[in-house]
Amino acid sequence: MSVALLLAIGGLTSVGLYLITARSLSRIILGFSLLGHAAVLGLLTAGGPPGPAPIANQLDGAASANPVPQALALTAIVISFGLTLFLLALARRQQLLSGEDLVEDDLEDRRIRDEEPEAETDQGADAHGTSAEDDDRFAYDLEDADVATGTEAAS
Amino acid sequence: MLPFFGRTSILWAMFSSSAFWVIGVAHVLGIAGAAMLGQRSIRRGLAVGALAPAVAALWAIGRLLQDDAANDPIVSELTWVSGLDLSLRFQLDALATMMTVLVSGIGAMVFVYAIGYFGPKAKGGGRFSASLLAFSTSMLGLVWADSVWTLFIFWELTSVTSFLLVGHKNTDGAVLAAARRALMITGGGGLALLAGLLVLARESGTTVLSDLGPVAGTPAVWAAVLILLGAATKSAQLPFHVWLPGAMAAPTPVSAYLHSATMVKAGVLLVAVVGSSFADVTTWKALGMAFGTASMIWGAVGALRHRDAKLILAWGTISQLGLLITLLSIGTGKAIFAGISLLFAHALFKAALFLVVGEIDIRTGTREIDELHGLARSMPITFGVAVLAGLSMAGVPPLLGFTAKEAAIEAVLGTSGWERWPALIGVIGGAVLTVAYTLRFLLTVFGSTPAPHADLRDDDAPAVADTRVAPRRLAMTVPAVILSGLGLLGYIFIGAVNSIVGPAATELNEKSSVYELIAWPGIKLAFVISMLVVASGAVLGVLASRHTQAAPQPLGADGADRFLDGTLRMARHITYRVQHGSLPVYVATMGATAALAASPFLFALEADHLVLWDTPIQAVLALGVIGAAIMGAFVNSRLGAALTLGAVGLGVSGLFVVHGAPDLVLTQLLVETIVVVGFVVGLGHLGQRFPRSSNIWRNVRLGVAALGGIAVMAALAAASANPSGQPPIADVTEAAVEIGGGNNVVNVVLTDVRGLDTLGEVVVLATVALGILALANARVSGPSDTSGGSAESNGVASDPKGVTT
Amino acid sequence: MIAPSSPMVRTGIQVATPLAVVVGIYLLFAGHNNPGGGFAAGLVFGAIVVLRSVADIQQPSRARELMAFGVLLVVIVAAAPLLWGDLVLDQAVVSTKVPLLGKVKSGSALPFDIGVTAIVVGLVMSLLDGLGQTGRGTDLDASDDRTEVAA
Amino acid sequence: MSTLIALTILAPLAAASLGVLLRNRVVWRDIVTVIGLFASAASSFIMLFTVADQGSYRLHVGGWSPELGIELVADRFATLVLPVALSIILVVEVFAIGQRRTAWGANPELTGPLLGVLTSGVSLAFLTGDLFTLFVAFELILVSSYVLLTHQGQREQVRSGMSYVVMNLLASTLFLFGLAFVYAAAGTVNMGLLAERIPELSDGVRLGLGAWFFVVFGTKAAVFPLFSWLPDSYPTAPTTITAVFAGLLTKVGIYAMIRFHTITEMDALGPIMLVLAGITMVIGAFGALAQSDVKRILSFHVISQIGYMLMGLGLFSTAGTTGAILFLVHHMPVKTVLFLVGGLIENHEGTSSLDRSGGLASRKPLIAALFAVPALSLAGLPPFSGFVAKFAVISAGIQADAVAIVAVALIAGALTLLSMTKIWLGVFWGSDADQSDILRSQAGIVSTSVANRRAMFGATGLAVAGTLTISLFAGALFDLSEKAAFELRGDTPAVIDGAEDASAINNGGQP
Repeated sequence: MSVALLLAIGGLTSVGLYLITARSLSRIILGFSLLGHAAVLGLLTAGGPPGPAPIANQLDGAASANPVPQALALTAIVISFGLTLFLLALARRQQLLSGEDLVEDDLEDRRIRDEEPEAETDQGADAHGTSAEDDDRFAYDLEDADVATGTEAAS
Repeated sequence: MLPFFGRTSILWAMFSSSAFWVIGVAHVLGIAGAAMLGQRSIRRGLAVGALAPAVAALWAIGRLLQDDAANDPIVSELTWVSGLDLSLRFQLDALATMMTVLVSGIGAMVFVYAIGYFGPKAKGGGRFSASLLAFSTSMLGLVWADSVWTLFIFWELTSVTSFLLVGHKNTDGAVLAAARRALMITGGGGLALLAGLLVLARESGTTVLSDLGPVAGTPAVWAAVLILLGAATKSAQLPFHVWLPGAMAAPTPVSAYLHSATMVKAGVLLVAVVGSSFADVTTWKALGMAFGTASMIWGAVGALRHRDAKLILAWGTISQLGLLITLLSIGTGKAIFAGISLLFAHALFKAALFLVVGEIDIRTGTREIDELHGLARSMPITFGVAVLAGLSMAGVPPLLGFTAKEAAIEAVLGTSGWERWPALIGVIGGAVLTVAYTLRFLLTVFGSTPAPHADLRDDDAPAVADTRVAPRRLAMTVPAVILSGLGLLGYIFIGAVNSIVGPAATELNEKSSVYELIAWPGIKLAFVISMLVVASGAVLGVLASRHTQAAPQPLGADGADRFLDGTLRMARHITYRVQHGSLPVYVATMGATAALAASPFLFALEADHLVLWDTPIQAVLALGVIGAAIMGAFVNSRLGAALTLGAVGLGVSGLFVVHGAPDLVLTQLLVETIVVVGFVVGLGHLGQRFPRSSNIWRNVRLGVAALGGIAVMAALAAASANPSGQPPIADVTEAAVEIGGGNNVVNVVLTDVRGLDTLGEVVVLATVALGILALANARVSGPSDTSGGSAESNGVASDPKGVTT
Repeated sequence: MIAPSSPMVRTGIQVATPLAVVVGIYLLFAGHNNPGGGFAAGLVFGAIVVLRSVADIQQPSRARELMAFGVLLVVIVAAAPLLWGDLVLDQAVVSTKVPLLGKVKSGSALPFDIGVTAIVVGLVMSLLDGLGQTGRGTDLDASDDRTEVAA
Repeated sequence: MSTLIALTILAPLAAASLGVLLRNRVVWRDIVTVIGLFASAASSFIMLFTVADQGSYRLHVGGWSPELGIELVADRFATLVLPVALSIILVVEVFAIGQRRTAWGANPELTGPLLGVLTSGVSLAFLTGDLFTLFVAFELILVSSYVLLTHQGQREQVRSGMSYVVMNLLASTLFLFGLAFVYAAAGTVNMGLLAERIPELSDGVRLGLGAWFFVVFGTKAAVFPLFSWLPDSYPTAPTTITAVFAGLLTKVGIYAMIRFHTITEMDALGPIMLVLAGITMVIGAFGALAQSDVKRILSFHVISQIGYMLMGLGLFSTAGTTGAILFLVHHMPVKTVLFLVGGLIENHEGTSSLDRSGGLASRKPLIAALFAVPALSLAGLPPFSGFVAKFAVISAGIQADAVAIVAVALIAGALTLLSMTKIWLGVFWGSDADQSDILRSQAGIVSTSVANRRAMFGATGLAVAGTLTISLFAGALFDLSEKAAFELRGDTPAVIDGAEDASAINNGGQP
């Protein structure tokens, strides 16, 4: 097994993971593309070392590359292709609805969080103040300023 | 009995052998009938409901009269899940027959009583009659049960049906709280019971109640504690008693039936039935007595303090259940006999007293003893009933309660060892208080003494005048008269009672067979104690009826509700920690979990099979791919990102070429093109730059990303180190040409060998297309809001904070 | 949609169309023996559709029908062997001579691949709709209701 | 048998494509869809009886040997679970046809075909003996669920749809990686061969594979800490859709887990699974308690109940696996019914929020009755199927001396009961809030025709009857589950009826 390929797989995975933890759906789509590449390469690697293309009448008896993972990989590519397109359409939809392609938080979850009485009394602050503080603990926020300057929503 | 139904009559034998099922079916039909007829008129529903219990009661009495009960127990079994030993196994022995008489007999009378209790125009008649009969059926199943699981099944059913009955008037918030409290406490106890029974069944190797053998050791202690917990919750023992006073929110027929005569006895019965298995387990006896004596005293104190007549009775029930639990967990022959006798007597007098209170409530419009007085004149029959039942409860001769209490004191005096003194103090103390609260109740309600709080009443009637009452209703009076009269008749025909109670107690403990109830014991220690008890209790009672305390807080009920609400609060707290609602957090959690899951691979890492690269060009391509990917991650313009995506795709295609996968190359390039174009076209309306994220979160993301990459590399390296099987490359190639008829092996695999995968794959594509079309055709704001039922969430969603958090 | 419809581009696309169709057909038939296959062919056809649509030459329609047809074809190919008592997805191999391509040894794999192609083209068509969505689409629920009431 | 298997998988697909073609002919479209789903469900029932009678059946698709091609396995486990799952989809489709004209309905033009795709995916997932085909089946199920969830394109749905898609897409990607690992380690993706080859691997690789696939399947099954996508997405879909999701999707995950982890003998993962099972149960129950919306409460229950199935699996004993399988069989219909009743509530109250409804029991006692049965079953109260299932799992725990998890399971049971009373008190008892009249009129009950109502109530009633049937025949189902568990674990049963069947495996197709 080739270390170079392993590194490529690992690198793609890492970058892919980094991207899909973003809030922007277009970044997430990029991330999934990279992850898809990594998985496909992983399947190929798992099938064994490289070899001539598995086209029977051109082999002349030589052992070809393993065709099965190639077939699996093709299926995988096609499926992730389809899902990527779906995500694109969703992103487009989200942009249509909100002007951005950002993933929003679940409102019911937030409601439960905001109604959390202990959090309110702990901090002795008003409900909004506390929930904002709580959010900082999971600080993955997009700064409002950046949203404002960084986007020029067409709609 | 009747010649027609004589002992040797074939008809009787036929009926007896299949009676379980006949009666069971009659009950189920009765439920349906009551539900339907009760819709129109509650009286009709109740009348129909009374039929099945009446039949069951008559049959049981018939068996008693013919001594079938003791000599010829009927056993019947219906297997349900044989693999789990779950079956409906019933046995009608002497104890079960006695309980049937009580459950169905009192049940039938309560149905009749309810006809009077509810006016003819009461609503929800179908619901009420059906639930009441459903409860009666469950209770019957419970007393017939001869397998631990049958017992448990009906145990839980009584909890559920009683929930429905307690919450009959369900528009009132307090009623709802009471119903919830009752269900949760008894239901929780049911779960403890389940665990306890599981352990018991495993330890004793059988699930048949009548075959249970003695158990010992640590598991037995666990089983004892868990089963007692179950019994204590159901029988309202301290500190689980809090649901019972609340359950008085139920209509009075329900209280009379469930909360005095039958359901609360389930725990007592349980202690009696499985008690023999725990004869050698000290914990059983100690814990049972602790529950019992504490409840005995505290319940009686509660009864002395309350001013609502129904609550007085409810607290009295807690106290008397404590006495029963104490006696039955002592477990000697004498104690069992006394316990069963008292159980019998208690069912009669307590049900009668509840019926009296219900009648007072209906006819005067109040149950507050402060507002009631002089009812002895205006409700003479009710007064008679109350005196008979009350004195029986207080243990005054010539009533059944007296002999039963004699037996109890005898039994406690007969014990030896550590349990003697606590039991004695509990029983005597409880008995004194019982006499006291009984007298207080009788004196204030029926006597003409002005109530201590008379001056507080805003009633303009003269303080000493009797409470005005509505006319008598026959349906309410008759059952009460019968029940209280039985207390007197039982004393007179003590032999008949003995023939019911004796065999029943003997089923539980063979040593019980030598004891019997004695109408007039003569001047013995127990009698002396008993008379002293009555005397001192009487003094206390008279005093108590003249003085009054501040209205007691509903002790404990608050606590239970606080506990339940606290659970809800805790649930919120935990949920908000876990379910944060933010996708990036979820994704990161999942990535981290996956990386963690891959950690075992690290222990299997080997380097032997690794080479640096297959060809140098592979290494170059790999570096290029990584570089482009990293650029893509940090580039801030969308177009740039799309371009790097294309570059990565090209590099990966190159790697495919190196690996000998031309089909992949072709497909990859085409796919890549479409995706990049789609990306640019579809998201072209968006800003050119990505919004930036804050630094703390970026570090977490970087960490997860790094871990994930390492995990995947380690996993692949480790997995390929020592494969346990080799892919059949040559076979596939050969088969592709010969069977599949194609030279491009990959294509043959796709369309033929693994054609099913491809079929699935293209259906995925078609479905995606449908989805995209649907999105394209959906209006931005449709007429319907289906957002989890909360209409306002759409409004909130436009709040920009929805994005920023 | 963004429409870079300069006359040059349009002409170029008009000219390229038949060429791409030929390439697509080649890929479809060659797949069994050489790299290619229904998926690749579908994407090539799809690319033509995209280009023609972008250049405003022709707007695609009937994507749903195309896909439904594709799925039906694929399912029939999969199920057909059952009719003559074989197993699901059993292959029938036939050799035919196709002009320009020479001898093609193929069988039920070919209709299978055609089905795949149809679906992929349908997908690409729908993508055009999906990315160009305006949010003013007709509400399907409502229209359906009307049909139902009328029926 | 081969025909039956093909029919189960392909008939709904054919119906789906015809449904798309016929999209403007409403009646025909519905008829075709129902026929397709019915054909699938019916053949799965025939398979159940055939397999129970004659033993498991292996179909080599296209006649290729398992080394090379795809194998479909109609074994006792698959054929036991499949009919239940497929009947659910059929019932929901009927409900959906009834519900379409109200505001709460899903787009009927799409639900039919998509449910067809979903059915096909579920059949394939249950029947496949090939790990990669399982991946494809998962994708079929997921992609149809993505579309079902988002097809109305409303803001809330798109938001939750994004969470749902992204989480599941990541899980799918992890699945692909897992396939790569498996292929690297064992050179095959056929599960029968994996059952032989994975136990031969070194401990590290073996456990690594087990844990990795635990994460993959655990995400689909919504196991702690991978469940977060579920409660955020399910409630936003139209009720019919949620009913299918709740009944099926997570169960496919747990199904895959039961199959994969038992045949590859991952016993060493047992303790971890038990810990996670306990946390899942409790967190799910707590989550349910924290909610104030019927659909959200029910969604969290899905998670909690997954914990019980995981507990059964994690015990890695035949009794435990039996319990898990029985729980699976019981849970699917019960959960679906509860959501369908949720749909009825929505239709009548105009909301599924607890705070804004009340007193439904007196207005619509039938809905109350339809709710009570599955709710009690879910809470594990006898004599309903939930009791038997929970009992089986818990007694397996007692047998294995796993005291801690049994205690947790019992406590979670109490919490479940509490949250069911919460719904009961909030919706069925209490006084009706003033708003509900307005909401009700908005909900468009007025426009619901009698025929539509009949379809909805009929479907729900049928499903309730189904759960009661499961309760009634719990004994037979337990026996079937036990045989399935024996077969999965490869144990030799000591004394079990028809034990010889378990070993008799008919080979379909030439190797």
